Amino acid sequence: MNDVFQLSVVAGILTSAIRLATPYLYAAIGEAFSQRSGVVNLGVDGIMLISAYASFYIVLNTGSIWLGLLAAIVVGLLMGLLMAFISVTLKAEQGISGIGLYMFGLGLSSLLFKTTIGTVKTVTGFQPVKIPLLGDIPVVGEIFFQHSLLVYGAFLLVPLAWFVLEKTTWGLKNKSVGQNPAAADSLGVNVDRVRYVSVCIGAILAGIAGASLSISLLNLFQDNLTAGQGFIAVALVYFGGWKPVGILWGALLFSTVNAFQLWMQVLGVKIPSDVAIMLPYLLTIAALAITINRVRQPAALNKPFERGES
Amino acid sequence: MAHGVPTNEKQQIQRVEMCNITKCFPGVLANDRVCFDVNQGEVHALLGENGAGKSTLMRQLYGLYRPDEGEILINGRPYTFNSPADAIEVGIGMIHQHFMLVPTMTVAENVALGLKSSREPMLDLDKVSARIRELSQLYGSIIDPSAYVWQLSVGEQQRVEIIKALYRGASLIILDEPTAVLTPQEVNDLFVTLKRMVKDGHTLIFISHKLHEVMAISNRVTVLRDGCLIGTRLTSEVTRNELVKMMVGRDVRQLNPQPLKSGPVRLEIQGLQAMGDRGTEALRGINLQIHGGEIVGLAGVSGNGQRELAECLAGVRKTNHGTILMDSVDISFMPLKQRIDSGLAYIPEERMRDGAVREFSVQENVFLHDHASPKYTHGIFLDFARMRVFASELVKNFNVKTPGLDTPIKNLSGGNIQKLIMARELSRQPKVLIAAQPTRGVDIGATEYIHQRLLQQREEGIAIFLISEDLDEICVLSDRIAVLYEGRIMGIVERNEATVEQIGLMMAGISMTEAMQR
Amino acid sequence: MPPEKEEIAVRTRRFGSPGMFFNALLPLAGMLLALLIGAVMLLILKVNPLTAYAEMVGGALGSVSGITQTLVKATPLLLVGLGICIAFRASVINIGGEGQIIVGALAATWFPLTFRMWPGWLLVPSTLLVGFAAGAAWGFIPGILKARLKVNEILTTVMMNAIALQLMNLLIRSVLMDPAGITAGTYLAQSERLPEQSWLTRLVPQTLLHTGTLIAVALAVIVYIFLWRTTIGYRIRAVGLNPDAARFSGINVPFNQALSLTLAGGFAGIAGAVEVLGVQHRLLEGITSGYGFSGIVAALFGGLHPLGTIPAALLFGGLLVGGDKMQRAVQVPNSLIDAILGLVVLFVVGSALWSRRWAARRQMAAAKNQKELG
Amino acid sequence: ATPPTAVPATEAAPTEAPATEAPTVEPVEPFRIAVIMPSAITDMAFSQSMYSALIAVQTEMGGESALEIKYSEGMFKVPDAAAAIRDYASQGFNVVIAHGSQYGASVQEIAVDFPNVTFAWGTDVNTFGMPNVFAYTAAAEQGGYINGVLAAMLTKTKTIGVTGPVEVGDAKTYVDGFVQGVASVDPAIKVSKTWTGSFSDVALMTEAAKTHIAAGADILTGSSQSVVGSIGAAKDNGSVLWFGTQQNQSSLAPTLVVASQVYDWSGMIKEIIANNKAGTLGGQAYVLQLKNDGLKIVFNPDYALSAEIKAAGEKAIADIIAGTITVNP
Ligand SMILES: Nc1ncnc2c1ncn2[C@@H]1O[C@H](COP(=O)(O)OP(=O)(O)OP(=O)(O)O)[C@@H](O)[C@H]1O
Ligand SMILES: Nc1ncnc2c1ncn2[C@@H]1O[C@H](COP(=O)(O)OP(=O)(O)OP(=O)(O)O)[C@@H](O)[C@H]1O
Ligand SMILES: [Mg+2]
Ligand SMILES: [Mg+2]
Repeated sequence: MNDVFQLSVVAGILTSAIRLATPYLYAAIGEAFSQRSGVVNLGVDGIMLISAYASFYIVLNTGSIWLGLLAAIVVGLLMGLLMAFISVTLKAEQGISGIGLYMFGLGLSSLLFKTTIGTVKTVTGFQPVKIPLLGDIPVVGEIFFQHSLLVYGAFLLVPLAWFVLEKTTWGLKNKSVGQNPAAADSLGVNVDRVRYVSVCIGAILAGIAGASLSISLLNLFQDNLTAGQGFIAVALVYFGGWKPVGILWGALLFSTVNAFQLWMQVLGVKIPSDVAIMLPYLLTIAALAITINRVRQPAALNKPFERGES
Repeated sequence: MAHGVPTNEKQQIQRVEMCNITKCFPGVLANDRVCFDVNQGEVHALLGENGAGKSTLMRQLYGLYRPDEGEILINGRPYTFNSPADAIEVGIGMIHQHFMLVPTMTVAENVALGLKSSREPMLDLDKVSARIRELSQLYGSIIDPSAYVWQLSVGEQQRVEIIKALYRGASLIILDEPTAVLTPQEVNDLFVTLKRMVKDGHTLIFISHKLHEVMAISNRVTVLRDGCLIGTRLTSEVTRNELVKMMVGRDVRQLNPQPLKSGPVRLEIQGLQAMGDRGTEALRGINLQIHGGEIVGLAGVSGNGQRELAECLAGVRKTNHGTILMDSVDISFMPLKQRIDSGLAYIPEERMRDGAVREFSVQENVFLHDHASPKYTHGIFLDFARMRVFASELVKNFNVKTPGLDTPIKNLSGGNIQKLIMARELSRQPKVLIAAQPTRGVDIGATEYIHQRLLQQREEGIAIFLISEDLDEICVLSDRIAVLYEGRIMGIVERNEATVEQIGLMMAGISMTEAMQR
Repeated sequence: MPPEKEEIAVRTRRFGSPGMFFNALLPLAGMLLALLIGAVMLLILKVNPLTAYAEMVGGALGSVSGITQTLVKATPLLLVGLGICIAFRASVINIGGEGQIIVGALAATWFPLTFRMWPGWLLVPSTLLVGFAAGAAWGFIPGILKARLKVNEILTTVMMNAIALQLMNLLIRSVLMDPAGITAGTYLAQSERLPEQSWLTRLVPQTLLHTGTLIAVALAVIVYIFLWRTTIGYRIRAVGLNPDAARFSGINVPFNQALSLTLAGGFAGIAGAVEVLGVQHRLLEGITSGYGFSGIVAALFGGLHPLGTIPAALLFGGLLVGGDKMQRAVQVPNSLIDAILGLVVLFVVGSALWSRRWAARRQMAAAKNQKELG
Repeated sequence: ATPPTAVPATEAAPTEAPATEAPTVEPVEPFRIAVIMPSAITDMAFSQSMYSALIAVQTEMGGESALEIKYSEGMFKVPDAAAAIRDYASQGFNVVIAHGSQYGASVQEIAVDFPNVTFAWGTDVNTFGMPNVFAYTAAAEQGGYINGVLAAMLTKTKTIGVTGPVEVGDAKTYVDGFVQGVASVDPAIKVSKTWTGSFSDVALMTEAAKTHIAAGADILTGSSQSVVGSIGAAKDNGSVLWFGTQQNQSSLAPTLVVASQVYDWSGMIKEIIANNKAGTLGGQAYVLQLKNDGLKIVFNPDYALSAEIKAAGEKAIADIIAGTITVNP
């Protein structure tokens, strides 16, 4: 048990945690964009899967990681447009559309994988890049500054998203259509357009989350590669109170505990593995239960907007 | 985009005409070939009962709805508004009946919403704030641009709405029932602002149920009834009674309640203290007694603790200190349910939010409190037959206009929802009735009806606590009037003891003795 | 309002107006569109879509085995959907069906194995109750966290799914592991077979159709009565539609939210128990079959109405069964069916807007006519 | 206590085996086999091992005209699988293979109704005493033992990592065998194990592998379709070796996979076909073992394994076959 507190173990846990948090960060921050505008997208996992497939397929066939990333973005965008069309234009119940999107993404990614690739293969994806100087700092450099570009991107996304959401005119529109779409509409804000853009940004980020798995962290594709990570990402949005920084804490907590439990298993700490695996889930609930500052969800969340329906 | 909008300079609106406007909603013809016009520098009032189609007509002018038929001409040229953006573009602004503000955003953010920033794509709230200060000073007192909207009083929120329109350079401003939620002082302030705006060349369309306001501010009046145009008159050439007849189709009686011998004390409040939503002390020791057969009116500018007081009495807000006695029983720590069961009735101020379940049917709303009463249940099962009998009786007795008992209440007009809530509370034969803003936004006919009902209950020996920001209403109905200022009762006067002006002074924080001397 | 007119209004509401016929057609159109896209995919895979779809319909409806199979699948969908109806009516989002099914199944495995001497008439109902209780307990946790600490239930229910899964992993490889698997050295992830008297009776020989289906339908009626005919149901709906008004009327909002999540968990728990007692006769990995999610879709398709959920569950069950049959018949990858089903869900839910618009248009026309006549 | 290969299972009396009707397969008609599998035929593990075996047998027999194969994959929902089993049986397939232990109860029920059809199911050893049911399983611990011996001889850091899904079935027996194999060489070598709690969570499996590597492991092994993630992690690292099981996983990391234990169901399939044609429709349990060539240790030709170590491995294989070493599952 003492091993757990060794410096190298702590460093190992943190390095793992940063890697593990990456897809959650992309997907959850993306979902925050969508939810702040009033649209719950439960289809994140489906988008991640199909984008993960697309980027993997492109990298496998072209060898270009950038084209692969582009493919993930394009496919994410297309899925976002589909979700937005159903839930914003057609004003459908968002919960079902999301689950429909998930099923579609799950099925289609696996179908395409089977018909176009057929068997598990690996590619050379985004490689770890050591940041000059910073990467050479002992321990700290290893933990923070020797990751792949998509990992850095996920963490840079936090301030970027914060800036866009809090400091730009578009961020204001995004918030207002999620809080009071009628008010935004009465000022000439095109509610549907803002929601389209928000959902699509969310979907693109979910797409990048998928790519971060298939062409950066795992460098392979397989059926149901995400194994439900998209749903955890949605939960993290609630944990983070719809704020990028809150989501960052949530994702870090979840993945740090996950890394911790893996280390405990590796070090042979005597608790049943199943209990260890439960830990991140348990602690995430507990953490939210004991923090007092609870944010209200966007007032118009899950409510399609139609003019005159006050 | 609007057709024919000049590309560069915003043109001045000289004349707006709406011709033969027809607008249909599922189940209602809200506007039926209505014609309406307004000229620059004019204040044109729009009158009509609840559901007459006033808001609908104006929402079409603002681009929120598109007319099914008819034309909108501005300076003689036809325009099609696809969205408010188009209307804003030509210089039309609208202050909505239910404010269109985002409570979780600041004043500056609310004003800046949808506008191009000087530092696009980044917000430049400093610049916006400066202009807000400028505008608010020009048309009244300064509003803090960095305050959150939820922190503002209703009157301040309305000023934000006006600033929003002015900021966008509106030359024609539609005000949909702007005074419904204001105190007399605030109404006066608003009128000063409005007159100033007219002087500056703005054109106003003014909707209200209050005839004296219409008489005081408008040049012309248009009356709608049931979606149809009844007529347009010059204000100077029309009398109050004529307008009432045009609106309601009959005369409305003036109430003149006679003094009653009041009974024993039914509600007693001793040293009540409580916190407000914003964490400040809202009530600082309230003492008050209300007798059976008496109406006590609570006058005061909104935000001085009326809502908190009502909620403390009803049991939905925690009190810090003090006792509440109903028929000499201490109910201070009774849960809400028990208070209701032991004879307290409450008509909440936000009736759509707190008083009714919009998606529930009329009948279901009738039983919001009493659904578990043995009268309407067998064990845990509801007895629909008996509920139905009771509900239809209630609807009939209180003259609630509804297509049926199974109609969702959201499809009723505001006045009728109000009547139904009233009916529900009164039918429970309460000992004490707390009525908060019972006629806010309700048309003349319904107001008359509700007032009659309150007086009738008074005669039956119920203690009524009437909380209203409509001073006229308070002065007509109350036997005694208490004035609330900053969480304290400034004084209690008999109905005929004080003038409206004196009460107004007390509402502004002048002590009773001082006010009575003026 | 004259009484006859009111009567008519009530009657049309209850038994449906001719307009409802068109409203039913639209989802069908949405479904056809999805199947059309599916047909394109089939063509790309060089499969004749007509044959494939004929197999699909035939597989779900064309034989006794197909029909019973559809019913068997619809059963857990309906049970989970009933719980979803209760929760969503209280405005509580329950994504925790998967976990609740698992704990229901765990309890329903443990109980008959422990009390294996009990006679069937006692063992079956008490096992169902135990399954209900276990699921309810699993729903109660997010319920109480929401009620007391205002912890968002979407987060907790998602997390509780993962926890339940690990709980099952833990038990199935320890106390619940089939002793035969240990003796044989296979260590399979399954429990011992349940004593035969605890099985739900098979309704049609040589099929899996069991009395659980009847129980589910009976429960649908009970939930309908519960939600619309009892005081508790009334309160739950009031809380869901307007918590403020409910609070002002003396209704305990957090309590009712917690209650509805607990009940939702209970119904998912029964679904787990029914799967164990009626279909598998033992606990296995993958016992939930994703019903925790598809049950949500079924309930929402059914308009969050317990009785509406019955046809919705049948439709969904039929699609799943037909899809499998199609996969077998034309040998396309299983995932194609998943993708097509996803599209069906998307397009059917998308078609709701037009249903609403049509209804509105009819009402508008009626209003204009009325005005012109009167 | 491993049951020997292809012995009549205890419950099944061999003499009762002949079915009422002799198999009616005419020489022109192809032999027909249907298989129901819990995961995808491309999972690089359990399902794929069966599908490839079937394809191999088909090729050997002369293609589709001789052997018709139909499959249902992704049948993790047992009721669906039951429907599929029944459907195939009623379509007149000669053999229906239910490739998943969870299908046992369904097979037991359905087999009664189709006395002329052969059912094969696994992994288990129980034929339910029925004359038309074969059972099969793999003694994964045997290959695990061999892999363990090889790994123990190769490790330099004396630390080996195991990444598993859930500690059940052949994921467990393989690992148990592996640990015994390592211990037989050097009990001081540390074998640490992680379980991810899921058969499909590739991301967590990858991170588990990376954790082992960070903790000093220079050799990894593990089981389930999600180990592709572990192999990926080994490959990313570049110098960590991998031992596979179920399928030949050499293609995933050609320079790092030392050897794989391969489940080769083809011998068993051929035996079932032969039995069926001869009128024995079931009643036996097959156990894939090193002895009967059901399990094979496939050395990766691209990895330069020293002759000495390879010889040690082959000796262990011979010992297990000879019975001088017993591996406990
Ligand atoms: N969005 C809508 N959908 C359906 N019906 C509507 C809608 N808005 C208004 N109506 C109906 O149109 C009619 C006119 O409504 P409108 O809001 O114009 O009344 P109003 O004159 O403003 O009344 P009030 O004095 O209560 O504000 C009412 O009968 C109302 O029921
Ligand atoms: N979706 C709707 N369907 C039917 N009627 C509606 C709908 N929305 C609003 N209305 C009706 O339109 C009329 C005007 O609505 P509005 O939002 O202006 O509220 P109001 O009733 O006038 O409120 P207040 O009492 O505060 O004046 C009301 O009679 C209201 O009941
Ligand atoms: Mg109005
Ligand atoms: Mg009104």
